[in-house]
Amino acid sequence: MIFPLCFALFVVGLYCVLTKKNVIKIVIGLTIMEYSVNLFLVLLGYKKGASFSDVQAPIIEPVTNLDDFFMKAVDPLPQAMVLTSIVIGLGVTALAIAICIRLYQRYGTFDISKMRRLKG
Amino acid sequence: MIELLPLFIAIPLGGAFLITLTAWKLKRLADILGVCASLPLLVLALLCIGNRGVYHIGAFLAPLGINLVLDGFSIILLVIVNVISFMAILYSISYMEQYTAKYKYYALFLLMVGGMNGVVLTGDMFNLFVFLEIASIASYALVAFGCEHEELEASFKYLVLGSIGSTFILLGVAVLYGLTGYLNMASIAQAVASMEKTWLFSFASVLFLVGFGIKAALVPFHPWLPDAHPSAPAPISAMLSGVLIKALGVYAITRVVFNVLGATSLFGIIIMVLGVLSMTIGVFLAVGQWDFKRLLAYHSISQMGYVVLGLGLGMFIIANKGPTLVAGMAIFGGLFHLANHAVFKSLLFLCSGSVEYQTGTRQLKELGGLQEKMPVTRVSCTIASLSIAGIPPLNGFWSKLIIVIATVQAAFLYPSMLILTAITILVSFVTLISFLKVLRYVFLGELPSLFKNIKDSSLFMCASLVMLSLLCISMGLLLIPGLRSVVFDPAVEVLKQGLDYGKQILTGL
Amino acid sequence: MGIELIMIIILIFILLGAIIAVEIKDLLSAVISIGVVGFGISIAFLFLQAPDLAIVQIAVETVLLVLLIRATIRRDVKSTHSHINWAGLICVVVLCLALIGFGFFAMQELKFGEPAISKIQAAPSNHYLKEGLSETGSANIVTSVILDYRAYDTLGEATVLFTAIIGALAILRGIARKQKGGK
Amino acid sequence: MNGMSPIVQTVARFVKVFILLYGIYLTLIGHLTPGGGFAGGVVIASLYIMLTLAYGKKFALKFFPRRLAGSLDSVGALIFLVVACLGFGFGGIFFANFLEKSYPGAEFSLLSAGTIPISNIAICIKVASSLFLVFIIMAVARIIDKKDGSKEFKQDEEEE
Repeated sequence: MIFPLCFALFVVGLYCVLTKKNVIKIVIGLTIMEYSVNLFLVLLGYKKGASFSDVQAPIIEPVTNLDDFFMKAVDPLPQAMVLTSIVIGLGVTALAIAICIRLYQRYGTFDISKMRRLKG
Repeated sequence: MIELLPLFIAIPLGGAFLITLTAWKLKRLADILGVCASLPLLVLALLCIGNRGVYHIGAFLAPLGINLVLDGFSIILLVIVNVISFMAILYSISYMEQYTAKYKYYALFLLMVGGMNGVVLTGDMFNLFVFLEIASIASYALVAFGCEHEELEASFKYLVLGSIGSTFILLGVAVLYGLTGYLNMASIAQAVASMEKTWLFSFASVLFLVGFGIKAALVPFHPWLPDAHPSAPAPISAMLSGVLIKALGVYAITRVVFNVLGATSLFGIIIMVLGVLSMTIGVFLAVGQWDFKRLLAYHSISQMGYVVLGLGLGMFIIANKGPTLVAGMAIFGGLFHLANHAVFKSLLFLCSGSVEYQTGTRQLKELGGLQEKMPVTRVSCTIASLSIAGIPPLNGFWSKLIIVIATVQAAFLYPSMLILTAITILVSFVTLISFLKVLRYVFLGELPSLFKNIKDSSLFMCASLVMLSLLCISMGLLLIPGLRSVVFDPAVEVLKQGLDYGKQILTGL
Repeated sequence: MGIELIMIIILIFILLGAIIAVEIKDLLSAVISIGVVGFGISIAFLFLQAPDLAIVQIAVETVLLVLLIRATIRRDVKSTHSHINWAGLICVVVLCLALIGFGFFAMQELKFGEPAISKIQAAPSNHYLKEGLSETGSANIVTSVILDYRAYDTLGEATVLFTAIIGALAILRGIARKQKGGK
Repeated sequence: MNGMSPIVQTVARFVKVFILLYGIYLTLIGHLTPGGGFAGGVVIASLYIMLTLAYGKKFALKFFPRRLAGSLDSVGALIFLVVACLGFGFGGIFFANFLEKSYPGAEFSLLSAGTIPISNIAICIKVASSLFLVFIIMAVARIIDKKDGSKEFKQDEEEE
């Protein structure tokens, strides 16, 4: 039930990007899509134990003994991927905001329907 | 040779970091660093033709760490990327004088080249996404380098569509990881071979097709290309349509579909339909254009349709266990056209850049009679236009001929293929018409008054134009010895192997 | 039972925040509800045993909010109700519904609690968990994956941030063209 | 951009040391507890952004000028690349973790993970300076509404 909900968040972002006329709203839609893919990745890696104490973050303290750490720990690989993809999302959004500021300076408005200089 | 593979990524990234660190004080240092970063890349790419190997980064074997894979197919892309980027850097030494902050341009250019080398070499799905993101972000910024009205709007549209594509690709990688537990392409290929195809698997392949389709500007996702390419500076639009949509789009689709997801006949049909659609719609949109660069941009969509048609045909035949000779012919035609298109399309964009640099305008109606004033540009533009239209001695003709022969041979098995041959010939005829129009309006006719005093473009621009046109001619007459046997046949072998590419990688090539 | 219920509540909370961010007229409140979505996701990361990600997500979220507010604060123009082209809207809605249907149907197969690595023993993550400490010496397996097993990814990622910053600087510079003045 | 009320400034001055320490702590302890180069870098970047908001642009630029941020950005990335290429030199492979890793008794000590702490520090420098650079560029760029309605885009000290 959880993965489809996360995918619904993705489609909300896609809908926002495709239909909204305001430039900042499009950037917001892109951020929502980035967030939903990150959440989807971390959801993939979760290992459900019987109770809360049965699941552990993939960090070894001096106290944990190794063999049951292997049984209880969550999958570290999606977390590494998400760490990279969060910063990629930040980079793309920073560039998009830079372009929006420059567009506002050139066109005087955030509304994409008024920016029809391009023909064809 | 295999130990030098990481240099393909270390040199451009190191060059870009150094340029931003040191080159803002003295202007010439940026040019020097730019050229001396891309020259060794060219030499390295030519050196590694003909051999293959796997390089495990960080000394971790295949499924644990990331490995760089050098096989026939990635060699072709490596050579194309580095040849065209060296020519574009040479061209932009004098072309970019009209922009400020030139060192930022060089840093972004080298990062784009590093990103493309990373995409072509990597053997790991998530790494493919990361380097694809580097090349795309660098090209978003480069399209908007001039900060004019059209450039900013085109770059915003390109950024929005590009990051929708990237998010689809990341979701596809996530779903594949959910299914197989691996990120390494070779291990995924093996896991997919033994796994029954559930709905989730086809969902992942749809995600990949949409994501890479947006990057390759195939027809349903092409709106960003006709806006982004004309408004970018000339060397950047040469790189964009010459190399970027190939390395990020077509290479990624073929690598993922052939070697990771397994080629099924449904894939072949979908890709062939996309190719045919791109061919026809691209060329008919191009006929009505009067802006030189926008016309070239629409033509790249239609020429990409050729490449995708060839590869889709090969995939369809392999999936249906058809005669492998015909499949090999179709794939060879597609790859050869990919290489040819990279050369003559970037040459055309560089010619349009030098025309715009001298006259200041891109509208075909306002140009005319430039033949005496700009001899070098005229000669190279005629060579490139004739070869894109497919005139016999030049390279465009041979690759289109091979694709047509492949469709005819395939028509013996599946009679519906004859429509493909008819469409291919019709589209190449319409391309010929529109390029004769370009030659007529730009170079023949009377010289408008205000272009009296223009002279031909400077040394560096002419040097790269001449080199690219020589390459165009030599590839056409197959003068380069062993072009087919050394370069293209291993690539065709790699693609024909399909899924057992994974076994080869894991057992050490 | 516990974790699944909590996750569903958080997801519904995030979904509501996203829908508000999309539909609301005023730009500034749209940006604020994006903050809601981001912080909701970082809480979800905490529940999914990913403390690394929760810290980075909160910090990146604040920086992102500051940038977004910086871009909208002085130009707080309400998104004017321009004409909606119904044709485009309908085909987008149909496309989204098709995507949702296909995705929901396809995603039934992924069970929430059983990751792929518990089914496949040869998956790399099992190796990371077993020998991570001894091979890389770092107790935090996520950091060992990022900086040692897959350090090449992190080089790519650092370059992505570098490219984005240089690109933003190139776009936001004062005078873009010299004497030619372009077209 | 001339800073906020004195209350905010005093609170900022008091809190500034703790945030900087927390950022450095997160970076250095990255391989033992959750944290690492990214988290530490972003925390330090948000410290500078807070100072710029509290004290106004001129003070923050004097404290961390734009030129220094730009070069620190590339220096951090270069250190990371050099660490990778050193692996090429020593260990023979591109990203080899060549430094001595778990020598006996160093299970959970600070320097127990070879090149990981160095790369963590490099990433922290890079992330902190680049995020601060982006914020300064966007904050500095004032858009002056000219008479004829078109907006002129003015960067302060142009490095042209």
